[in-house]
Amino acid sequence: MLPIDSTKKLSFTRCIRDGDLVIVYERYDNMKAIEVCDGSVLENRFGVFKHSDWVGKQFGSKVFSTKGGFVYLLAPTPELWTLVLSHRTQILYIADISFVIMFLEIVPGCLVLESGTGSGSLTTSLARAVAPKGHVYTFDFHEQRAVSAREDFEKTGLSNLVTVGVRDIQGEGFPDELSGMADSVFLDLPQPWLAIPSAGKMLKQDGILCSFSPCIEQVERASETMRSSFTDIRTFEILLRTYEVREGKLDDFQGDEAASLGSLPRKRRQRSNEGSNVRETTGPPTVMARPCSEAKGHTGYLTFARLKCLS
Amino acid sequence: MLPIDSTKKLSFTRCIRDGDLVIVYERYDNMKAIEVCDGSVLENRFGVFKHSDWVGKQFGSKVFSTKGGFVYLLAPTPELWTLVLSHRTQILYIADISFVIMFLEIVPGCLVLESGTGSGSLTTSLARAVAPKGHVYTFDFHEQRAVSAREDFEKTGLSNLVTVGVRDIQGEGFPDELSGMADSVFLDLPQPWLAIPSAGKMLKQDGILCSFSPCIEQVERASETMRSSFTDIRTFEILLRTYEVREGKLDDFQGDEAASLGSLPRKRRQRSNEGSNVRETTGPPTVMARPCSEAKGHTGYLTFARLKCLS
Amino acid sequence: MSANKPQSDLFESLRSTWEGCSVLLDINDGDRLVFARLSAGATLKIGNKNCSLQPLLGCPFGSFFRVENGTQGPYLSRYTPSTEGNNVLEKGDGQSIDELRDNRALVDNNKAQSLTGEDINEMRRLGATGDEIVEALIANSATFEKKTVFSQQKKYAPIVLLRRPFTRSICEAYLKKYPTRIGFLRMDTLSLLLSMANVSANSDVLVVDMVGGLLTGAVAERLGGTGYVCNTYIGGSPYPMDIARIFNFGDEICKRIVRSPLTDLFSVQNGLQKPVSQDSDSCNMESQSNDRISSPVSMEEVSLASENVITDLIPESTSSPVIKMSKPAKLGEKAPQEIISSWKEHGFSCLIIAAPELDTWSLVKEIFPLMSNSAPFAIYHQYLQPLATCMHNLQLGKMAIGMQISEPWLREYQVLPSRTHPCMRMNAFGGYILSGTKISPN
Amino acid sequence: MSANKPQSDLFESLRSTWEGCSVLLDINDGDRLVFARLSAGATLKIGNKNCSLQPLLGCPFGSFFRVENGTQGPYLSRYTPSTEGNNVLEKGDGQSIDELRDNRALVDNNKAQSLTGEDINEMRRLGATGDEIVEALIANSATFEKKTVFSQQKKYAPIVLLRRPFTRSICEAYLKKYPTRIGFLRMDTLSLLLSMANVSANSDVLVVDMVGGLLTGAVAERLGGTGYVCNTYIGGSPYPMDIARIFNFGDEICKRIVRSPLTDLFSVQNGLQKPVSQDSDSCNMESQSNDRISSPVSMEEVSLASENVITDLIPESTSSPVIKMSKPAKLGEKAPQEIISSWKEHGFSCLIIAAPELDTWSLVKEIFPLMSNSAPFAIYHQYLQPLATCMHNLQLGKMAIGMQISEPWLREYQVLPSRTHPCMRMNAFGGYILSGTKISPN
Repeated sequence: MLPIDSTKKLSFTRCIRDGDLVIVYERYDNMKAIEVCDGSVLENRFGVFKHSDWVGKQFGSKVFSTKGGFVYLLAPTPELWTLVLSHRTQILYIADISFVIMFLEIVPGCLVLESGTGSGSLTTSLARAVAPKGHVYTFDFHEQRAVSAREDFEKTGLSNLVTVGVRDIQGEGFPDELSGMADSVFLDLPQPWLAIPSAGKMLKQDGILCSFSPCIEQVERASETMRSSFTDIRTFEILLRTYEVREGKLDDFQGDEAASLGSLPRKRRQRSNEGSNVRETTGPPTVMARPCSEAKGHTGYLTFARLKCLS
Repeated sequence: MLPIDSTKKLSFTRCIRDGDLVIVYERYDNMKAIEVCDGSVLENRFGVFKHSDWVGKQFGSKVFSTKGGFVYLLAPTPELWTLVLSHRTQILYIADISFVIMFLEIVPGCLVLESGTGSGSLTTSLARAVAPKGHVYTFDFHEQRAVSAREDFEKTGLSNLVTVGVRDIQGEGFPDELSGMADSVFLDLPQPWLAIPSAGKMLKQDGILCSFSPCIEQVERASETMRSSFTDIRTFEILLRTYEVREGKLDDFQGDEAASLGSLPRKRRQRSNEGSNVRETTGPPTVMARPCSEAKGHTGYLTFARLKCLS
Repeated sequence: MSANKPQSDLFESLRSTWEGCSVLLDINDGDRLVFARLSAGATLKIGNKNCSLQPLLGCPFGSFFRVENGTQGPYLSRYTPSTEGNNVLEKGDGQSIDELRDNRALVDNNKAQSLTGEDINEMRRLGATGDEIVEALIANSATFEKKTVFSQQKKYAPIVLLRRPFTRSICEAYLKKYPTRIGFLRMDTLSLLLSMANVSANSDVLVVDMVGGLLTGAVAERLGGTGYVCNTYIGGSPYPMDIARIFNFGDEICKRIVRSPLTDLFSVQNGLQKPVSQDSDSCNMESQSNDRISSPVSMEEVSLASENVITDLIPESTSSPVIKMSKPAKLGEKAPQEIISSWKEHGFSCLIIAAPELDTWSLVKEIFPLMSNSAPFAIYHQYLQPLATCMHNLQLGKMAIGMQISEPWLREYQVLPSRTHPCMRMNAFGGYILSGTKISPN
Repeated sequence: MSANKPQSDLFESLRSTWEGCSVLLDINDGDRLVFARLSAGATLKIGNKNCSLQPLLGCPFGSFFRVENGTQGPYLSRYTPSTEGNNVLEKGDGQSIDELRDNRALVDNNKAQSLTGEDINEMRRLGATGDEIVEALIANSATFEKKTVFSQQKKYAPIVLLRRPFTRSICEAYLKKYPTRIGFLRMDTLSLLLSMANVSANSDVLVVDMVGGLLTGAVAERLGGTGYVCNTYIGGSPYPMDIARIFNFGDEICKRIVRSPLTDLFSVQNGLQKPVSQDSDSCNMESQSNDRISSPVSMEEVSLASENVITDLIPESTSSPVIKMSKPAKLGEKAPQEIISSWKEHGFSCLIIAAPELDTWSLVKEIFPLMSNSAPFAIYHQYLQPLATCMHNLQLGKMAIGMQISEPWLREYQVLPSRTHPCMRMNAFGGYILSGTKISPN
């Protein structure tokens, strides 16, 4: 997924090879991660796609099925991966992920701790941020989830950047051998206050902690716990609103030449520009955008804090 | 302020008279309520305005000072009043006010209780909503604030619709004589839970209560108290985002005819359309709007609840 | 014409239902919402059985009923619920936190959270309605608030809550079920329109209501049988105002709701330089549209739950024949000439436009002269650009001051011990409003 | 050309300052923010006295200093603060509520809340900057969070906190003090641009950075001395990238920041049908712009407090002469021809545009062919329409898929016992982003 090996970097000359992970894009709402395997086929509602047809094509190409349907083959990125990964738990999405990485000041070479691993959505972006030489230690309470996560990181080529541990961080804290090693720690736990003292031990001086919680009571209790050894405690919430774009224009009821004021029954104008006879108007532009009304109303609160520098 | 008397209604034939309350509008950010008094003058940075010049003009007229400056004279409305009233306390603004009135289902004829009166910003809108035959009983802990509020309602012509009482509603509850009379009750108190049982007594069956609080802990405690005798408990927050409108267009760097790609140093185009030589472009429209970045981030939480119908 | 004469205030102290009154039936705590007009013969289909609504007559608003089985079949019986309605799982020590995030307790299960925020976005892109998304959410999420054991039980013992329809509940119900019929107008946005336009008793309010009559009804509710709301329209056919019939308006209020083609509001003698209507066949069209308007919409169902939760509740959207006997008062008659003349003389007190399909400026520049000077106006639109253009042109023409484009942002919260957070699902867009005050042209 | 060869990772384990390093000095808990480059001779004016920054050399980031008076005058002395920094007024029983609303305790005073939300709106209309509004808020509100007795005291004993500048703090400081210099780019929006464009080690990132170098610096921080960030520009003069110099970049990172006029990224032999630059005097212009670019901006002050709170702290915005000796590594050199050739052969890995003054589509249609296929892109703008038009045209031209226009909404909270609520002041607009993935043209 990451161009750690420069031969895997996107390029006009880099073609899809046997064994590559590709994102098969049907529509915005329908994508799938597939490992290219010479003898295999992909079968979906658009027909049967032979993997062998894909080899030698550039990423970003449109490929056709035996019956003429098509999909696009995209190079995987952490953002696309978040859309296709298997949901073992509730996952973090791009807005929270992006904000966490910037606020935790994670840059190449950092050592980052995470609990819990969950579906690995954030982990993938953490790995990208610390690459090529940093490392992410991520822990999950569930053995099974850790195993699945390791398989995913193998598939996405991130295993050199990520170590998945099975551990009850709320109960046991992070492993002692990581003490004082972490640049940043991220907690997504139901009772983060139980893990905060251990997180403090793991952090280098001036290191940053983030705790993600859906309920304000968790935030209050976590903040309270942070106050003893952290400073700059700040809580944020981030949401994304998306916009719909449509072509068309509004009825300018005066457009009908010489018609008296609205004497004709109203008819909705055609919303397309395809006609040969499109008039210039002073009205709104033909491409219009407005916010989508349905949206995620809340994901969680992000509470950040910096370890006090007492030395 | 309200056209309770139809001779005071806005009309092409209704002129400003001696004794009328007018809103003197200098700019969006500068308005003032003034009672027209034949011999008086208004003096501001635009000069001296004689009230006698105003009499006989329509509301909405531009009037000039002796040195040629001008202001507009507007008919007062609860919304304009909110912008000019004297702030004795933190006040409620239009978004919260509008939502409260709709959610409390206040219509003409209702009897509404409010505590505290504060600066009377909400009270004025409540009076409009119950007019012409309903009534608002509003209470404030401070004698002095109640006196000022009464003076204001006298000035705005609402005294027949509003009764201001001095009372510690948190400590004593609403007066017994209003028991079972209220269609709706509004609380803006630091410890609303103390007043909620009394509010319940005041409400008619199926009546609605609203409590406004800035902190979530107040909301939690108020909601907890409401659960015993109220139903449909819902908490909302409402904010307004405003937009700036500007005229201008973005640089379409290809507009320079036959120029090679960007070979000329960039210059900002004039943002005005006034030139005689404006070309058609496919670019964005000349009037553009975007959200203002500075905004009120929080006013308070509005918690509504309906008295359970147990009879 | 809209003097302050005595009115019969329908809103005063009518806290119980009466023959012919319009009610909102909230079935199973919001799962299904039905607007109905009560009569001795009216029935509501619950499951595959018709229950008479007769037991609801004379009961106070806020009463609960449940379906019981009698010798004559199922019937609605009034009862007093215990406090289970609030359904709170209390834990005092603050330790018990939203199960949602407790990874230690959550068993791996791809289905548990199979519908995500991104999924919702994607459904939206595919053109799913808000309602379909809600249903998908309920069907897919193990943690969706409504999906409790209690709600599962309700389908075997449906509970009917008797509510009085007000602007708020009508708006909220339509937004959930038929958002396009009301132009996606959200209740907070509607409340702002009413405030910003200073709708108050005795006002003469001019509205362009292309939101099904919701705006007209909301204004009439505020006028309470005083003043007038004039629903004006472009062209030969009035815009539908069926939704205004759902409000519980009596005669006094209904007759204050009138309509008029925009052309009729202008005339040669008023000096406003507008052509008279060239509509030679307007009489003919009137009668047509009159027919359309007066078709009774006496029961309107707004079902909010997913199919699988209330499979035994089959929507009943046709009205029973008897209901026609308790037909509501007529509203939306053509404005009489003398009223129109009075408006010409005095001007309207304010203007509200909710016409999501029309270009705002084209409309405003025609309609603006009808308002009295100093009259406030409020214009709703789904797109920003038409309002920006309109505001700019009004500024250039020195036609209005104090203008502002604003967008309300509304958020609902779940407030429960140790589990307080903003609702996970939100309506992220309430539209835009241009507000301001008309000034004297010279 | 951007192979994975060993780099000296400046970000690794450098937790203390060094000669020539760039630091962020946070004075009095955010009241004043100063970016400075440390050297033995660098000074900071506090009050009307210059304090040497020498004591900061070699200290760990996160250290506190305060001004003490020595025989030679005031000097900065390191100390360990007690816990007063968090300044919490604890009350355990939940009874003590925000004084803000306790009307019973509040004395009538028109001045107490003299600046209101509407006032802020009005200031905005008058063209007040965010900063002026902040200052007005502090000056006017009795309840403004920072205005505690503690903060009042600080002006007599200023506390300096030593911070390492990262994208986040640089962005946050500029947004507060000079929002127009960074095109109002908010830190959350910037973080989304970096994610959506998949900026990762070894990438070749093409940027159009008309936000003062903030974007270029943010990308370079993520690249950590691998790959390249190519800052391209239209016309003869590179866009300023002074802000990129505030980052603590060493040579390895600086040399990965290059610039190139857009025309140079096309050529006849690459088959992209673009004219060669007709810029005959480009050499001359280069040298000019080079001069402009390399002017050291070694100390930049971002003061966040109102004048009356820190009247004794006079802004020091000129650099001391000695600082020139510890000039930062050069960055933003012209891209060498062999690198440009490599980009032509391979295409850029991704594209980020933050050009609030340019029409998006005009720019994108030119620049798009330079990206490799399957490359993600993210475009920031202050206006929605240019992005909508661009998205529409990219769709029509079948040039990209997975497109979305999104707007982030960020809210900060005050979390204190019994006084938890969203911050009363918020930045309500973070701009819009168009993101998507380029597809193969055939």
